[in-house]
Amino acid sequence: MKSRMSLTIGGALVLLLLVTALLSLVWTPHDASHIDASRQLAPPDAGHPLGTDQFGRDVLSRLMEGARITVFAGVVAVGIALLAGVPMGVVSGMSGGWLDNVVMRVSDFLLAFPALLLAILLAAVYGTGTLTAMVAIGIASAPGFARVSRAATLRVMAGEYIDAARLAGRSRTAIAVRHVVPNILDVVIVQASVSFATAVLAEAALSYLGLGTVPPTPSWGRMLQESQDLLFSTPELCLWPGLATAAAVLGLNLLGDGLRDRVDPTLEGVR
Amino acid sequence: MYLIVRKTLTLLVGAFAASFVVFCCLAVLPGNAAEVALGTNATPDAVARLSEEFGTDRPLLTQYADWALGLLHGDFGTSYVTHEPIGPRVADRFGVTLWLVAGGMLVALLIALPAGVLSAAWHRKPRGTLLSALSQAGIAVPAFLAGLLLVYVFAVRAGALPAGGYVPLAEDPGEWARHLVLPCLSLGLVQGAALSRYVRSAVLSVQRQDYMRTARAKGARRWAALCRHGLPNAAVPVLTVLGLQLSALLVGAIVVERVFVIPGLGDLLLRAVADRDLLLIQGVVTVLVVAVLVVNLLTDVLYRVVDPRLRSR
Amino acid sequence: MTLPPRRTSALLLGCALLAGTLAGCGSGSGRQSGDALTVGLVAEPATLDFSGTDGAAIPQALLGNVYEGLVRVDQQGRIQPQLAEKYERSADGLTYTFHLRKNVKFTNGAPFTADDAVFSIDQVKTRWKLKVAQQMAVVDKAVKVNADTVAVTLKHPSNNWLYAMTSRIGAMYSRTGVGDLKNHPVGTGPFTVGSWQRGDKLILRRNADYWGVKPQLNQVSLKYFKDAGALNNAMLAGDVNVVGAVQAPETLSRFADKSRFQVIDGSSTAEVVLSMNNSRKPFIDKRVRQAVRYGIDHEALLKTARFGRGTLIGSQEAPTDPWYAGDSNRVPYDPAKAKQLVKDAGAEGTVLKMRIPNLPYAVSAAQIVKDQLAQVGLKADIEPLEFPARWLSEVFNKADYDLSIIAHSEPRDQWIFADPSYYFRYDKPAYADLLKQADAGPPQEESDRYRAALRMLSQDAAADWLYLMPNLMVADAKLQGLPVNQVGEGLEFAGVRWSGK
Amino acid sequence: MNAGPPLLEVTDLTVDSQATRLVRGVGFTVGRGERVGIIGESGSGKSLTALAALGLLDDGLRAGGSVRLAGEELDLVSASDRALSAIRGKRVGMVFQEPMSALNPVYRLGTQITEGIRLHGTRPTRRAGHEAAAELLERLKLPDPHRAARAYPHQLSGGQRQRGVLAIALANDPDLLICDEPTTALDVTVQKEITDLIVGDSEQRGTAVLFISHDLALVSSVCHRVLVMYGGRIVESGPVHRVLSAPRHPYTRALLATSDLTPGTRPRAIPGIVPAPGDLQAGCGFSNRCALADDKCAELPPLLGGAEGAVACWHHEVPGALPGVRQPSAPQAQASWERPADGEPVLSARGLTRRYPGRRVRRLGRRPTVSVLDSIDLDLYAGQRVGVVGESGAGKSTLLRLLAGLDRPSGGRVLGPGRPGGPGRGAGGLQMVFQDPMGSLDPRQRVRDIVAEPLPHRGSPAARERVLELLAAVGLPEEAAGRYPHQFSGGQRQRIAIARALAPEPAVLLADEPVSALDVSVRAQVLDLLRTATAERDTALCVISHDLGVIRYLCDTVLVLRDGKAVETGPVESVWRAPKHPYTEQLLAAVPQLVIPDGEGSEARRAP
Repeated sequence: MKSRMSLTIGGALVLLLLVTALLSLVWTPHDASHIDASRQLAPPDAGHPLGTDQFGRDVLSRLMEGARITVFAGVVAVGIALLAGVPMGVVSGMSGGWLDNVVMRVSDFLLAFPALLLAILLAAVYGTGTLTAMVAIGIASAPGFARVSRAATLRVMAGEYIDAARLAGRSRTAIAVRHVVPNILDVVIVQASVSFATAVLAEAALSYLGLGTVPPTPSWGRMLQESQDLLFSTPELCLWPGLATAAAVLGLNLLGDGLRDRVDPTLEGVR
Repeated sequence: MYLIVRKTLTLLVGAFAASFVVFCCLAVLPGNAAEVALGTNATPDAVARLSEEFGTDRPLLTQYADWALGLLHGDFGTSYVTHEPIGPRVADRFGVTLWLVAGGMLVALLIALPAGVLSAAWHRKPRGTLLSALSQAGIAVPAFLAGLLLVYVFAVRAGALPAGGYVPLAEDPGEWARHLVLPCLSLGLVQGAALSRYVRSAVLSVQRQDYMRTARAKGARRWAALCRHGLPNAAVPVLTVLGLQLSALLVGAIVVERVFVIPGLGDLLLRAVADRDLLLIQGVVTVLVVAVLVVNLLTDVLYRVVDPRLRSR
Repeated sequence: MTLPPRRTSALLLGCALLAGTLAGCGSGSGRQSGDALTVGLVAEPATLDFSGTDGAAIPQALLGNVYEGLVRVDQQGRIQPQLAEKYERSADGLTYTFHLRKNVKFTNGAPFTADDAVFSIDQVKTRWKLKVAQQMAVVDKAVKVNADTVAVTLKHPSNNWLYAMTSRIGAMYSRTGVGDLKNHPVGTGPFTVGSWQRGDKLILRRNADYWGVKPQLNQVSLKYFKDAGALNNAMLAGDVNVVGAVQAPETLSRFADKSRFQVIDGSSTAEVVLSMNNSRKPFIDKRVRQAVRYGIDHEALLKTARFGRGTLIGSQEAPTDPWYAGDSNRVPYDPAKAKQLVKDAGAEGTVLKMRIPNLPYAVSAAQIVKDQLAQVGLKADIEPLEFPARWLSEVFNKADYDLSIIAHSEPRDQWIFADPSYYFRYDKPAYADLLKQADAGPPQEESDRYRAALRMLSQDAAADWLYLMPNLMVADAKLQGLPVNQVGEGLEFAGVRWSGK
Repeated sequence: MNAGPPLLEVTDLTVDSQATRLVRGVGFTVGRGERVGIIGESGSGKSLTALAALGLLDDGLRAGGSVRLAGEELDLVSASDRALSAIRGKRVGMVFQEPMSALNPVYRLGTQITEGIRLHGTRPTRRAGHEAAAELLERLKLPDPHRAARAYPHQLSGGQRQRGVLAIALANDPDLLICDEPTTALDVTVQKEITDLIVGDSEQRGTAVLFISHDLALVSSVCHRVLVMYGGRIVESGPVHRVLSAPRHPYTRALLATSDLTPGTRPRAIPGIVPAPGDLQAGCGFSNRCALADDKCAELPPLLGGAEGAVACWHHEVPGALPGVRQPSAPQAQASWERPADGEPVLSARGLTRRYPGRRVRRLGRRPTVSVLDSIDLDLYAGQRVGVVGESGAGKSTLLRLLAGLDRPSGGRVLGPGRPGGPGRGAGGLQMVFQDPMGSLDPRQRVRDIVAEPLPHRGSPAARERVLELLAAVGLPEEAAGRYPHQFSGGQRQRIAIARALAPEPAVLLADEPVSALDVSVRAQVLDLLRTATAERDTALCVISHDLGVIRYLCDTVLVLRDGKAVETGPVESVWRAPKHPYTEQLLAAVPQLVIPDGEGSEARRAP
């Protein structure tokens, strides 16, 4: 029962995020980056449901466009981490021995290497921007995927159907593709939803440190950064991006949990 | 004992490999220390002269070799920009970050252990779902937002706690503590929420084990059985997560250091990169990497203490 | 692990405890004992020797407090005598004769004589490695006439040189006091360096046998903060009495309590310039440059980006410059004309690389410029570069940019537009000649000639001047005598005192 | 023996999960010192009944009805956790099925025993507690009890651990001992030792025993009275000898028939599958599988009967509907198998050895090696069926994996189909059926893909055709091809595994404990399928099992393994009748025989 609830709430929040992101491609109440000096820090009114920021820009439109950055950030980061981490995990899970050791040591190092420094280095070399920040975060979260898929692969390889497949004359790669990957997919999906959430938080943190999205494109992290100095005079400017980030991350985590609970039971046995 | 020696060896090799990779990454960084130091009146020959003085014109390998040799006997080299030895400065800053991370981890544990155990014990009841929903919400709050809100509530509104800055322990323990409360809280809050979810799933899986039923059959009451028999076994999976969380804490610390303006390693790292002070960056990153590897070693050792089955391997 | 250096003096510690225990929002009135002052600043000096290390932080702390020059510049930008009681300029403008004050002593006890003056001037020409020392190149030789008179002959007349002598290159050193300039500066000023904990604070003590009016404060401690936010918090908590430089005007709202704080809003010499790369398309065409000037609503920019704090200027000048032309160089906001100019130049829709330093003031200004230029047909892509490293190498050295935004803080720096190799890549010999005439000509005509040069610069739209950074300070309500305008390179505390004392 | 008020009285006990009712009103009594057995297959609710009595049900399950223990006023079902804790471990002890996980891995065995004592304060000081623990372990015949007390669970064997659990249960000298399948996971010889201990303790100290098992023979050798459960209800109860000699309920009769695996007889499998709790019909749960069922059975038959036992069936008087247990007739001669004169062995192994590096010793010297398999020779001819028997740790599965080529031997070599290109490839090839029906099928694949996997071109229509043919051969409907493994019962899954194994027409079929994870009634069906399939295709079969009955039924030649060495081999009948090696003899003796007690009312004794 609980898994259904977290699946529905999580799903709803994530859907809201996706819809806002897609909608913002086409329409936003106002032009998110249009500066209007006459309406600086205007309180919420009909035209601007969430009021305007220091540059007189409509906060709601910026939030909507920010959603697009968040989705983009998450997809890039998780994509890289997935494509890098999972094969590493499967190979080291299946082969064991020195290769397994090497992969684990590399993932330890990547874990230890501060993702932030990686982001700074990449930003310094390729210029600041959401993409470089997300590549850095993707690389930093790859070890997470490697560890999760390695553990799942070890569990699968202990299954007797793997021996049966070997007896059926299946090559190692065929076993990996047909048997291992489908069986670790559920764990990977859950890891993806969790690391999507971390990617969103990381993009916010990097923008906060001035490394993430390039202005004037709004990202929730940069909106927080810009409103930090006004925290004491107009605190709500901080509130909206903060709440949005929290809602997106909450949605992703709940979705992840819902998936994990829903998928696990079928694995464990008789219906 | 043999195991510990082997483990520390791999740690050392890991640290040096890490420092070499870091050095290569930094070499790729555009702009160099001399250019930055000279600022707007950098003329080509002035840059050349200063680079020679800094030693940054030597081939990369020799620079790394010098640095690595120095490191062996504890000398982190001197930073070109501030002409001070790096070692003490990094050590001082590392101490600050260490307090912050330790405080953050303490807060995280204080939140996670009770929340995790309770939400697992009550997992059928509404209270349980409420608690785990709260922990869900906790994860969703970015560290710097938590920091900003805490500053707003406690420093600005109530004025009870300082809004930022750091007072070293030796200087004034009272002040030191007061200055660390908010940063540790904001760092620990987020990690605590995440950790409580792992504790919950660990305790849940332990509750289903057969030895719990044996304990109850012995006459132990529900809670006594959970604490005496459940928790030690739940400790193992939680320990693995603790190791991972510490590296997340280090990153979170960098952000929190900026919100609460604490002179920690994060702040030093950001400035070092801005000044292209390669040796300082190298020093900071190596210390960070070694710290995380040491933590991994500790968690390994703790495994063996907690779970006798692992002692033989 | 070594213990961190002692961070706070007993004074500060007492205040922190006091502030902490008091209920209410930091209502502690802050320490205000007799004659001590704590000033919070942001940029920390790397060393205490501005002859060897560049950067504005060292002269800010020492010039006018520890070191003094033969002449100084007053709050209105006029040159006033200091260690030289009076000075004469020869008819041909080549020789300046300085009559030194008598019985002036250095803090190491040595008397200040003509020999020290000559030694100081020669030192700049020979030992200083910094680019700023080139301003002394115009000096042919400095000669001791007698114990308290010095004659300096120039290679060619230069009013600018005399002004330069009010800056760090004019600081007077004692021949016997240059042993450890990095840590123990020896000067004739009203203060001496008490102690210096790197990364924390620099303490200046009152110079007991100062030749001039002794300062009322016996100790000024300059406390360096990494982050403006922390500085504001320290001011709120009462840890410091003065915020030396407020970077984000929007934070001033926290110091609205008139009973405790006073906001000092003077002018500075930091012009925030929207630089245009004059050497490549489209800005090689003057009409496009003018279109940019007409296309930007400077009032709106100042209001949104800086909450109205700062002065609108039209050329490379500051109100404290004698030749300041006020609003005459400014260009009115006329988007229609700008659009027309862009159309005439056939530059519609060109994409401009706006490569700015990753600094808050630049990032916020850039967003407004991008939005406003878009309405006149110029599409600017913002690319924040890591400051200082990448901005210096990409924009300053290689000039690989179309638009950039940065503050030029050196006083009287109209010279940068005369050097074609400077990153503006502005090559206008006529402008350079005018500057040379102003410099070489008689002092009376100096201002008129500079004014003409700056008008030409503005009409030729070599760049667009967004605004002049305000010299924003927040001080304890009961403090008086703080310098309002930032004119020279020093932040002088001699005249500061607690009221009601 | 059970005079006086009953020790334990259970009336109308029910257990409900959210969706269905798992135990549908169970009532019985246990007298002081009386040993009562509960027999039933998986899903019959036998374990739940015991757990419900002690309030140890998992979350989400609710118990109803009443359970009264002599000397306690409160009803155990409704009692609070605090009250029940005072009784559990003191007046009632419990032993569980899985010795591997019943002990807490992070505490030493001694500590876990003394905890039981300390909880109830039955020994004054801590030291007295430790002594009591050591004495208990000694009483339970644990070699070197002091060392065992200090050891951690993972350092002990299955038998030693189960003795530890027993010690915990008996620590405070309880009045009642509940055992839930205590020996299922153990080897035959160890099983005998544990049951002897339980019976011995019960007789010396007068402890009543509630013994739950699916193994009729075992229960008959331990208990005075027996209850047969099916679909959450007691369908028959009574003294052991009466129920075994003259079973009244059709299910009991069928159960007895299927448990009798004497060779030569065709096992009477019970049609249909063991019902899941959710889909039991109203009325008599067994009606859908009962030969005597008629519309009367639609109404729930009450449990009627006196001291001599009760039965819940409308037609129990019908005599001889199903043959009761026949006297142990002399088994007809198994069609013994002779080696064809010129035949080449399809698979042969010479001097097969397998060594593993032993546990690290403190100093850095070479790690001692442990040899799991020591130079085994084996020849397998087409159509021959070899059985490999031995206790756990004898090296059976290692041998099989070496024969299959899934593992490389440390010494000796294996010649046979699929060599040298690796197992299974090539025309004849070699296939294997595994022990755990759930683990041997890929949960993410449809049955059609699973069965077709060993075929050369999987997707082709010919392969699809072959799959349907195979499914029919193993008695599964065609539409099963499209479904997923988790939609089948254990028995059906094992059939799918066999279909997969037969797909490439292998010359050799290996089977690793093929039926040990299945219910008794289903076991017979699978064994029968294995026999006919290999006979029709003249495939060589090599089966390993710790259950001697299975080997005797299925195979014609037997190889007895002990600690990696072959101690005896030969035709099954000659080895059974005249075992040459003492170990084989000991193995055969340990198997509980389903024997009718000679006299009325006397204790059920096992024939030597």
